[in-house]
Amino acid sequence: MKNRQKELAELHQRRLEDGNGPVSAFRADLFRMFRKNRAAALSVLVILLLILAAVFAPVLTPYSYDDMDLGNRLSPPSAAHLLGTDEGGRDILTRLLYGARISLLIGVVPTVVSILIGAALGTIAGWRGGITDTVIMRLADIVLAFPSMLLAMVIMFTLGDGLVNVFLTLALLNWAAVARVVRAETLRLKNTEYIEAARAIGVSGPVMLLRHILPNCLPTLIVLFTLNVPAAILTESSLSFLGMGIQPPSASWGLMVNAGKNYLYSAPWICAAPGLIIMVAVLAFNFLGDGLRDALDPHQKNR
Amino acid sequence: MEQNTLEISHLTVSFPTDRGGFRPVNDVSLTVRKGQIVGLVGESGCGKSMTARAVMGLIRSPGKVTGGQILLEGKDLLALNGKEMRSLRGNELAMVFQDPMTSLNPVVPVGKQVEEAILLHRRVSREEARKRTLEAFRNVGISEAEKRSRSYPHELSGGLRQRVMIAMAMVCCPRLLIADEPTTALDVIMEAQILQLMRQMRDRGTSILFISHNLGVIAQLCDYTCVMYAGRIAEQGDTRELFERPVHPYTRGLLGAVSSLDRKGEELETIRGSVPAPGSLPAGCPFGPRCGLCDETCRGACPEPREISPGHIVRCFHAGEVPV
Amino acid sequence: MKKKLLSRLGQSLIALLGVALLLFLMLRVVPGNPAAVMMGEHGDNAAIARMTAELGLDQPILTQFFRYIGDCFTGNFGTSYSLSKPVAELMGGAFLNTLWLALAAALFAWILGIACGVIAAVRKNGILDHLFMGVSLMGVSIPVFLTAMILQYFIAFRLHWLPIAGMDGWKSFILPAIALGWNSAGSVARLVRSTLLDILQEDYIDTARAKGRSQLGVLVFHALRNAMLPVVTMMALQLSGLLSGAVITETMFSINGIGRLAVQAISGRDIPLLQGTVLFSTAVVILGNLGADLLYTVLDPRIRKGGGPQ
Amino acid sequence: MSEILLEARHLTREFPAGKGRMVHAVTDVSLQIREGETLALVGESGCGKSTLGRMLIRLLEPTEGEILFRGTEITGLSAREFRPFRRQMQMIFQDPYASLDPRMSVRSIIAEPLKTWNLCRDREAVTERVLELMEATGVSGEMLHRYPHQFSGGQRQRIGIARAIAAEPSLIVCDEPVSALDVSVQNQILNLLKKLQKTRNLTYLFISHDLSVVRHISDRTAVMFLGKICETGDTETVYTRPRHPYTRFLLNAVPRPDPRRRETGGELLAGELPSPVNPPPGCRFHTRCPFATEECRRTDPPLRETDGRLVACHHPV
Repeated sequence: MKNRQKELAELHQRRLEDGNGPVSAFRADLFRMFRKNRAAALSVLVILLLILAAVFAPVLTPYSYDDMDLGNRLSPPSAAHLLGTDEGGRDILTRLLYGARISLLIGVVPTVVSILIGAALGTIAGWRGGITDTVIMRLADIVLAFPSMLLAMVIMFTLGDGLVNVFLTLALLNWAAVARVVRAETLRLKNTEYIEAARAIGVSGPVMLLRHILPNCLPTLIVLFTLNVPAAILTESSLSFLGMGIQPPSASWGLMVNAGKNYLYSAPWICAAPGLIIMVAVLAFNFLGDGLRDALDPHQKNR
Repeated sequence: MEQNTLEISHLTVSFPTDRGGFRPVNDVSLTVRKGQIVGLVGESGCGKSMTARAVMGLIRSPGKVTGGQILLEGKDLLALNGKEMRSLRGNELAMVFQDPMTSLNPVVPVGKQVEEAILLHRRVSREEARKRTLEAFRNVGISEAEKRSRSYPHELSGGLRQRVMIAMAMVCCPRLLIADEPTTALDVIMEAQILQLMRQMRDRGTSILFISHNLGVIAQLCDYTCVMYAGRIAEQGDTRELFERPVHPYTRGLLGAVSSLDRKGEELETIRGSVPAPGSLPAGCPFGPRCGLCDETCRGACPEPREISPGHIVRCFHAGEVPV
Repeated sequence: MKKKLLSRLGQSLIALLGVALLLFLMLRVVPGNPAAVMMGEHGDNAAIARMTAELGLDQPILTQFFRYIGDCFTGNFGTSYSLSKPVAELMGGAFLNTLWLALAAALFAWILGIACGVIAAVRKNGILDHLFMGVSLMGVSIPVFLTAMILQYFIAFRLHWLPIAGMDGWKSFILPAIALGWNSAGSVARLVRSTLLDILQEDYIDTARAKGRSQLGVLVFHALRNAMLPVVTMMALQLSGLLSGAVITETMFSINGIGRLAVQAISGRDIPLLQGTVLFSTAVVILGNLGADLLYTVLDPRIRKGGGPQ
Repeated sequence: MSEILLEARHLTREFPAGKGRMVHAVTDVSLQIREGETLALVGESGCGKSTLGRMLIRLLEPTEGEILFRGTEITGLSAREFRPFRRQMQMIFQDPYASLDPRMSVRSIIAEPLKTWNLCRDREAVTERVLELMEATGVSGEMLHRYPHQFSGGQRQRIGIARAIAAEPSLIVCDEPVSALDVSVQNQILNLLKKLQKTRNLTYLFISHDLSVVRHISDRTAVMFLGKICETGDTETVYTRPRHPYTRFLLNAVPRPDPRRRETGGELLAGELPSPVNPPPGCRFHTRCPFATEECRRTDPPLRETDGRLVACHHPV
């Protein structure tokens, strides 16, 4: 009989707090997180603001993202241009709002793709074991062996730059880490008693994966998503900073920093604005990711 | 009169939570005389472990002792500062824990962990500490002490690890040994060996506060027993008298449940309802809702301890009565 | 034990071969004829033909691949097209700079990271905890180029304390080390704190306190010893990451390390150089991962002296 | 004598233990379980009783040996052929906190077997059946949509039992079902198991290390030591006159809840449990048995009929 004292105290604590409405453990954990973890709640707000800014960009700013006003190039932040203008006289605030569309998309879309690939391969590797497991994991080892920036650069070099290729690169980059985490989670789940109970009932393989393994992997996947989006934004902005990511005329935050880096010492605000907004977005996602991990998925503590 | 080894009076431990908080230990008083084994028995969550941890000063935040007195041979432990308390722990006051699998540091050989206990309290050379460790191992019946002392915890069986824990606790000849369910994680044969060891230590003059949920172990080992329920001592008395003439309905329920196991074929005796969650205790006597004798007085206030015969104390308005 | 060791070595070898194959495919097969790619605009057909023959690109793919593998093992990574020097020689020089930068960044990161992590864990939910964890999270969240820019702008440009870029003397390595190290420091601090907090809940910590150990004694002799296991593994992985070249930092502070060499290889469309640098960096990472696993096995007696109770 | 529901013949199971060594979890075990009875499997932790229990219902494949269910051999069957038998055998688990899927409501947990074997026409029938099962196992119907973390240990064990009987099995393997519970809740669950055995004519294989619980609930008992059965027979016969030395030491070591009858540890077995990785040759108990002779060290005694039960010992006590 394992040492029950610790677990009992925790469980009593949770039952105390949850009352006993028919709320699922998943929702109960979420509510408790938002009640207790102000940083996580705040970060959700920041993320929503960023999304709204991206969607309603045309409404929020009089200028369009590429109309040049050569008259006052490199002008510091002023009433007309709240964040100043860049080397082409374009309004930085406007470009930030439009850039948000690309940067957030770049953060979200490849991450979703890599989570789907990673979760599928990870679950199959963990559940079936044997050769499939070895093949998938060796493949993952190869991808993980590359330093992320170098791999991204090589893929961009091979495929040529541009938005779609950036999506592909980021998806190819992240699936391996997701697969490894999901595989470990599947192995842990495979040995739990409720999976053995399902096998005793006669639940078939696919149903087992869909009804028991995946729902219990959900918290892990949510945490992985929330922590991989900022990682993707950082990678893309670094790529664009080196001029290997997306190309003008489309604008992303990273590209704006790249454009501004030659004027760092004369007009620092050109780089400062996009740089800071990248940090704010990444921070928000990381805070939310930490909060979600502690609340939903204690097994994966020290990612 | 011989000085009592341990006197706990009106000890209370409380845990603040955002819903007002709760008291796992609530106004507990008990005494352990020299060379006596006192049993603290009760179901999970009744506060027996918390009482033991309070004596050792090992209560984890946010819990803290909010009342009462703990005298170790006349010295009030609650009045001591950190340093003074530390000089007692492992020296005059020692503790053994429940799960031998996790109570030893996994990356340090077991011999070293026992030497540490000696070097903390005795100014002796490392060599001397090694010698005493091996001797302590032999005293608790560990064969091949030399080889075992060099191995790591994961290389020893549960029984051996528990013996190492006892050797570690006894190495500075403490006045009082607190054993928090030391045999719960062991098999019945290993348990019997550990209980035998405890009797030998008692005969050599060590007083023991023994915590368990197993009434069989309590009956075989303890001279005096306290039955705890929802943070309070429901009934305490000499073990023989308590088992033969229990007066508190809860003690009766427990003993009835255990002894009915020996009566073949009949339906087992149970206690209706279940242990109240720590935060939501019923008004008045905590055992009220599950008790056959419960009436207005019981629901009104929580009964105070009453001594119905020398050493036999009970917290119940209807002690001894039989449900009609 | 030995069997586990061999299989782990086998895994690393497979990974290395896989990387070599992947690189070969990506750089030589996918973009069509590498020679044409290298020549770019100003290459006329004759020059491309000469280049193709010279690099032996006209032979069948498989022979090219095996010759390429053979070359790698003999250290002959071919000659850089844009810098017309043997790739191996270029990398040798570059690696030294990367090495210095990596060590400086690692030192800075680990000392700061472990200190902050321990203090944050001990002072759980105190001001220091929130402060350090906030700074750590910033470290993990801030893009490296932004840290570099801030440091260059304020400390180098405005205050002139340190050189903006270049590689003259140890002074010019301070800012890049901080820019690079702050990210690693952040993750180390977060890991140290969460591992320590888990360990301080373990039963053997209570045993140590029951022996009379002081809070500090428990922390140093029992908690930290166990906490170091996962932390040391992360540090080994970080070091191999740093040794494989910090692309952004080296570019911004113009330190001629492996990372910057790779960037030059890409902008110069120099396939042999790119292939060499990426293969080298990946090999370093694989070695780092292997080292981390071995270190863990050595440090954790449960794995080193495996087997159940005797 | 009711006929045999399940029979195991020379079952063996070994696990790799690294460096080519094998853990001999279960070695050459033969036993029979009759319709409607409760056979208890008793022994210290690590003696292989859980492994044997899982092998009997093919949650774990045996290395050697056959298993017959109502006379038909089920060890060789493919997954598809074995399916109808799967429904006949269910399992109840030890840890109430780990045997229920935390992401599923009580309704879907209990309904899962109903859906897997499509025993109900439609959703209403499923809900109705689930409520019936909850009522039969003492779980209040209002908690239908609650989640496992909102129940106490005892209630969770009841939900596990409701799930096990949902598919109307004939055999239920109970793996330490009450070890994690306190005595008052433990008795409630034991009473429930007894009642269900009568009302739904179930057969139990009851695995436990708690000898007093086993004495109460079982009709026959098999005592295991280090992967082998050393004594098996009617529970009362084995408990009142144990003939295998190990059984005697085991029963003697149980602390009786009666302070008057205190043994002073006369017949106390000393020493440590040998490791299952390289069990002692001959009789596996000889290294700890005070009556061991040269014969015990050489040959492994088979189970022989002695005094109304089977004993595997050259010199029964």
